[in-house]
Amino acid sequence: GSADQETSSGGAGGSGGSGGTPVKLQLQWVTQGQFAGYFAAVDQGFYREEGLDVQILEGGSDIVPQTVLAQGQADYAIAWVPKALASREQGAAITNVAQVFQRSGTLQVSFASAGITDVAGLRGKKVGNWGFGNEYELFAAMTAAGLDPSSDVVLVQQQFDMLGLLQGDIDAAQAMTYNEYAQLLEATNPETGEQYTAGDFTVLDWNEVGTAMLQDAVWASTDRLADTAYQEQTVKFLKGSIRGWAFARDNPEQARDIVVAQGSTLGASHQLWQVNEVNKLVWPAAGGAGLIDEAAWQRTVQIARDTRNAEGQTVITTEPDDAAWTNDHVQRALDELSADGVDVTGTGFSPRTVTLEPGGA
Amino acid sequence: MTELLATARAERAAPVPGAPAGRLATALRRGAMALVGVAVLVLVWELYRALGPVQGVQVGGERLLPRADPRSMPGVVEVLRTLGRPEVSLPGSRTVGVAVLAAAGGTLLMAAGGWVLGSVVGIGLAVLMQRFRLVERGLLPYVVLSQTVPVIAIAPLVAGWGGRLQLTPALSWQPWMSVVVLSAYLAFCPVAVGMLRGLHATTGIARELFRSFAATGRQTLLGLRFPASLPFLAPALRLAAAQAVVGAIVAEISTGTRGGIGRLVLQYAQQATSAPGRLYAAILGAALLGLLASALVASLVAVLGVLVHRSGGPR
Amino acid sequence: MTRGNRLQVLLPPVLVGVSALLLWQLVVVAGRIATFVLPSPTAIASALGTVAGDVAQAAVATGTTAVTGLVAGSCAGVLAAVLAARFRLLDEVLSPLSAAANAMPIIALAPVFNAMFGSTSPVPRRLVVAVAVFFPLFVNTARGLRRIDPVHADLMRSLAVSGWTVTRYVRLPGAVPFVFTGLRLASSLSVIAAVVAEYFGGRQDGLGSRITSAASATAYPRAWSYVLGAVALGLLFYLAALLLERLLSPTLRRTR
Amino acid sequence: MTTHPPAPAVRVAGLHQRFGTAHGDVHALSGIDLDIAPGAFVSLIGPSGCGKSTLLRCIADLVQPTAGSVEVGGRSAHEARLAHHYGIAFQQAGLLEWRTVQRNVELPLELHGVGRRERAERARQLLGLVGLSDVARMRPSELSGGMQQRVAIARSLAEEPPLLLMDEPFGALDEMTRERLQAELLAIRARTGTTVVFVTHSISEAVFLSTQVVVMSARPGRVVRVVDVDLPDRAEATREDPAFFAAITDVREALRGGTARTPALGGEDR
Amino acid sequence: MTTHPPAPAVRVAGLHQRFGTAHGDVHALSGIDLDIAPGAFVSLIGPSGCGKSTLLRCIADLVQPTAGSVEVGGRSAHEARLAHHYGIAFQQAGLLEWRTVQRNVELPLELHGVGRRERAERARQLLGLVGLSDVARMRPSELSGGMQQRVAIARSLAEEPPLLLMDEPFGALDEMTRERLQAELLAIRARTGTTVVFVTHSISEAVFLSTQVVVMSARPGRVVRVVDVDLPDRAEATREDPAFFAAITDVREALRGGTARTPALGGEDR
Ligand SMILES: Nc1ncnc2c1ncn2[C@@H]1O[C@H](COP(=O)(O)OP(=O)(O)OP(=O)(O)O)[C@@H](O)[C@H]1O
Ligand SMILES: Nc1ncnc2c1ncn2[C@@H]1O[C@H](COP(=O)(O)OP(=O)(O)OP(=O)(O)O)[C@@H](O)[C@H]1O
Ligand SMILES: Cc1ncc(C[n+]2csc(CCO)c2C)c(N)n1
Ligand SMILES: [Mg+2]
Ligand SMILES: [Mg+2]
Repeated sequence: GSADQETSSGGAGGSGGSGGTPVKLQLQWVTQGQFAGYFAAVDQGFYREEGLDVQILEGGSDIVPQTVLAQGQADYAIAWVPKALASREQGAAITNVAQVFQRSGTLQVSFASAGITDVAGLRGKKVGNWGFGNEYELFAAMTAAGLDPSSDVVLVQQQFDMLGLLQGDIDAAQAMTYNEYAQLLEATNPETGEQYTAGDFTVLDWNEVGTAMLQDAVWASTDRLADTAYQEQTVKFLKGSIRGWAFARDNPEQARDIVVAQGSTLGASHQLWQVNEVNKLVWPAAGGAGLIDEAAWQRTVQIARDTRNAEGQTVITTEPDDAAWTNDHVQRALDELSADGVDVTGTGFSPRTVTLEPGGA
Repeated sequence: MTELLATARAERAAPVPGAPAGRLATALRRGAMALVGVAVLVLVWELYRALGPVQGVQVGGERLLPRADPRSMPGVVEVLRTLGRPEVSLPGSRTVGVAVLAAAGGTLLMAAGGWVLGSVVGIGLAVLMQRFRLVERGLLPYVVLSQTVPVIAIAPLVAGWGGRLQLTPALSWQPWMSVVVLSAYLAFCPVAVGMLRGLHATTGIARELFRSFAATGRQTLLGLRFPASLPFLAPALRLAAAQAVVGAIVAEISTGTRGGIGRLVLQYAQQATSAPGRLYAAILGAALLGLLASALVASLVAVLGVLVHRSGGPR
Repeated sequence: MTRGNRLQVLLPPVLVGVSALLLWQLVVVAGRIATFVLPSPTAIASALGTVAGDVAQAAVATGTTAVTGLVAGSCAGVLAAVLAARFRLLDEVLSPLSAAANAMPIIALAPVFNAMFGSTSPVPRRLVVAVAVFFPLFVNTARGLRRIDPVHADLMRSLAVSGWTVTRYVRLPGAVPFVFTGLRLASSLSVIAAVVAEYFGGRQDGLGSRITSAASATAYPRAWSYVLGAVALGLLFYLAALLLERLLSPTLRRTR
Repeated sequence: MTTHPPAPAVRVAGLHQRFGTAHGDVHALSGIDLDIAPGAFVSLIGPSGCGKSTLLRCIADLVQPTAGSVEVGGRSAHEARLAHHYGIAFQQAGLLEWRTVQRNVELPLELHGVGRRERAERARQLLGLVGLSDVARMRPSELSGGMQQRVAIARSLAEEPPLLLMDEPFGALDEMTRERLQAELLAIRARTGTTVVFVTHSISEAVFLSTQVVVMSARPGRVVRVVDVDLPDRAEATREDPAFFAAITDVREALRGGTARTPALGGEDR
Repeated sequence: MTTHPPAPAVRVAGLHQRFGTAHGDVHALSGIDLDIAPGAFVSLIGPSGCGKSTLLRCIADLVQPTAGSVEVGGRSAHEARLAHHYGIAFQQAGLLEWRTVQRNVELPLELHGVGRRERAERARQLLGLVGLSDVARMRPSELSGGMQQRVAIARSLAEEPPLLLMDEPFGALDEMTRERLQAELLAIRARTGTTVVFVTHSISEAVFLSTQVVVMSARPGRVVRVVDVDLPDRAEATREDPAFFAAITDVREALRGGTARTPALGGEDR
């Protein structure tokens, strides 16, 4: 297939095609289970039912979703809160309208044999991270534990894969629960010839350490939010998205298939694992999916202001203004969905137990 | 000073370009030797895998010879096998090999666009720099330095501003166009530098001759400098082809554009923990793609050369 | 070089640079372009002011990678070209291989070298740089070595010398301008390769990781400060190559 | 109203030429004054390295004199060049390797907009003149040294210019060919009245061809003497004419005088 | 036991040379037979493009003859070349631009392992011989055409080889310098007994210098006649010797005979 064909079909992201208000959603990475809810909403026609024709734009390593949004090339963007706050400081007028992931999905993983059971155990170790703004939870945790990130550990650039950890180049590696951690469990232990098990590793979970920062959220244009039509559209968009996420919660296999059909090449069991893990980040949502928890927000802002990285930089330098987030729209969406009988809290959600096949197949 | 004439004479010793049989034989021989090269590489790889130390060789704390374990250096057979496996373990999935081929095709198209654009810009700049000494002084350092600005710094600009362009009412900016532009960004430099060198590579006598004819700048350019630059332009275009491929791949990753080998590398790299063979398969695809691009440009240049030669013009 | 001469050489690039900066500033200010799209030169300058020390430190780290790779890759490239010019068989085997290596994006090579040599080692990055600079030197040197004035070929033959002696006395001196064309290209290439190689592994102490870290925090003025560091490093390398060229080929001035 | 003498074809006044080299300046020409009448055939002769080529290149506006002025056909050398006032044949042939012999001869015509048919016809005729009809389609590098030089001569004649500048054009030719081409050159001049400035190191050639022989001294090049040659016409018999021998002796003597020092050693200015 | 006559310095037998070009073959030399005695001074003369340079290059083992054999000093041309049996000066100077003039002259000595001091001394001496002492440190491109040629001559003499091959070495020199260098060449030959093969297009030069003049015909080059020149010694006075004029006439006639067709038109073989 020629390049333009594939991009446009990929860019179409399953756009309904039938009329509707055109809406563009910018993702922060390529198509994968992390974004299952949005793909499911398109696939299941949830957006169409709201009168929206949603086109999903994939991300790349240098695509910054929130600036794409701020430049007006997308109507909504999925972005991590600290990075989006940084962009706000640089003048990107964007507002968090729904905190889809209520929890952080980032881990620091090491071999159990290395004995890194707490953050202090990182002292003197080779600590891997991706950079790309994913390192602040780690730095906050180290700072809290009395380690100086720039001198007490060796910071190592980590690749997309986990070979560094497996080959012993890195002592503690960064991993998303829904992706890289699964890669570890899909890999074969050369000593036993069997797959690795969770028992082979110890993990530092920032949610438990207390330095978790808010991740995937839906961001909207602050300026356009003054406009009632855009407000309406935002509510509709959030309704469709939350229904999508509810669908992914209730039908993870189907959600997996939808993502695969969109061109993800990750293995089937891996994708299912990913959808399942992402569900854990969304559900249960006490006040309803997407509702921004003020405490979590404040913690994120605090860490973003106080934590210095290896260069001595913080993510943001001042308290974000009030326009940085609002629950108005997501609340309306939740209310309307509840009225329609959609379970928006997932109180009864219990994750599956996904068995990872070798290589994620 | 006699450089130009000298090449011309030296190249006369080579087989006359007019003879088709000779050309075919040379092409065949070249292809065969390339295969020999690949075979040697494969052999060295496999031998090292079989005999090399699993933890490599460290000298003074730095590993100077690589590790030989299967995760670091997957076997050639394993990589080839990967090509035949389905990409996703769902029915109807295409094989990795097909995916690599399709992606290579996609990148080739975008790289071709970048090559053409970059070459045109590069030649234009070179002509400008040759015509105006001051422009050369002012611009040449920046042409070279432009290549030290990483794509990460300009990708958001290109993707961002491109995204706002409405080329025609029917055609808006497509993501692949960003890739083409970024690919051209890497391709134009060798062309500009090589072409400029070629435009300067005239003998003093020839330049004076044209001066004595009171030839206009354009006439000197077309009648003297252009023909004289051809021996320099040809390799520059080949370098540019390789750079265009690199640029296209980097830009695909950078902008997340689908349909090319860069995107595939990105995807497969994320799976490298458990299936390192896939990454190698994609890399193999990238390497072959680069070769193909260089070879295509080389044959294009050769064909043009023969055509021009037939017409009694520059060779 | 006389003083006026030096001014003639230095002034145009400085003028171009200054006017480009002015234009940039004008576009950003007049076009009200947000910092997260394109920071203005003044914004970059003020960011640079606060991180200058760090830029320098990072530039040293990246520069070390680049120099090692550049030296290794250039030597290998010239050597390979010399060998290829001597043995046709080697030429036919090496040329397509080096073309393939050249067409290999760093993005594809870095993970492989990281896997092979360990992602925390500096070796993979240096190898990436070496591979990146190999091709321009190989191609250009080979080109220069092949161009021999027939009279010179006759002369050497008449003096009953062949092979290495011809290489040393005629081919290599004749190829010097070509080697330097390659080196000029390679000098900036080595910097970019070193920067990009940092995205994939190794210690996070260089310009590459700083650029990504700043860019991902949308701190574009800071990111551009580090980009400037890379450009300055590139300039330094380029000038070093030029200087070397002047030192080693005094006759070049007239033939340009 | 007074009648003016006709403007000289070439007027060189107070010409100085220095070249900067890594080892100091080279003073190539020093205070050259020279008037060349229209229709004259002037030969420049002098020891190797005395600046003959340099002087010719100044007239052709190919180098800027360090000091002094050059007028050609009543205008500045620069304007004359732009007006296609002269044709030139260099010491080295300077053929373009990527053109066939014929297309090398056509080059000036092509550049000045002469149609394809006409210039092909003219090139064929000129190649016949220099005895190279059968190599028209070959490449310069396939010719011997003398053949290349003849192609360059043909090229310089292509436009029948009012002024012909020739730098040792017959240097690489055998005596037969040389004599034939000398005759052709004289015939062309007789027919078209063209002015010729001709560099040679053959005294007899200079005398045989010229109306004036300009004798130059070793570096820094100066005009030592201008020998007027007064021969009724130029034919084979001329070479036995006593006036011919007298002129040869004059030139030889002037040359000896000008090269009392070892030839080409002009060290005093370095 | 019988005594053999001394082996010829150069023996060419049945030599043919063809060049393939894009437009068919060029037959450059046809059936050349030539014996050159040790110590002889042989000039090759003939119309431009007749194959003089080609013949010299065959003797120097720089081109492989299409047919026939070349022996030099009793061995094959190939072995002779490897034994550094000859020195050669080409039609184009062929200097190395990246070496100074002096180091260009030193080149053969350097290549053949002569020590630094000794070769510098020899180069200085040779540069003095050709009148270029003061440009020893300059670069070739800073010299005039004739100066470059003199450097090339000095280089060919550097090793005092048993055989000297020279292709129009004095072509770009003024008459004074030429005569001086002719005298030097004769002196060198008298001193060292070297054999010289010399290409020229000057009949008088050929006759003045040579013991034999080989007259060649236009392409395909053949030997038309070998004119023996029997002059007691070579000095200024020789140029007025009747034997000198007789030989000139002989050569001229041989040349006319050989070039009954238009010069250099050897079209029949194409
Ligand atoms: N580009 C240059 N740089 C330095 N010196 C030069 C340059 N061109 C010429 N010269 C010097 O100027 C002097 C005159 O050179 P020119 O070529 O005019 O001599 P010429 O009379 O033509 O000699 P010949 O008869 O040998 O051709 C020489 O000494 C030469 O070294
Ligand atoms: N490499 C070549 N390819 C094709 N033809 C050639 C080549 N070299 C020489 N010739 C041809 O061979 C013939 C003899 O050339 P050569 O150079 O020996 O002539 P020459 O006698 O030295 O002439 P001149 O006095 O003009 O130097 C010429 O017709 C020339 O065109
Ligand atoms: C160039 C680039 N490389 C790696 C990451 C790491 N990373 C952090 S979150 C995320 C998506 C979910 O896995 C990924 C891949 C990145 N952001 N950008
Ligand atoms: Mg001259
Ligand atoms: Mg010749």
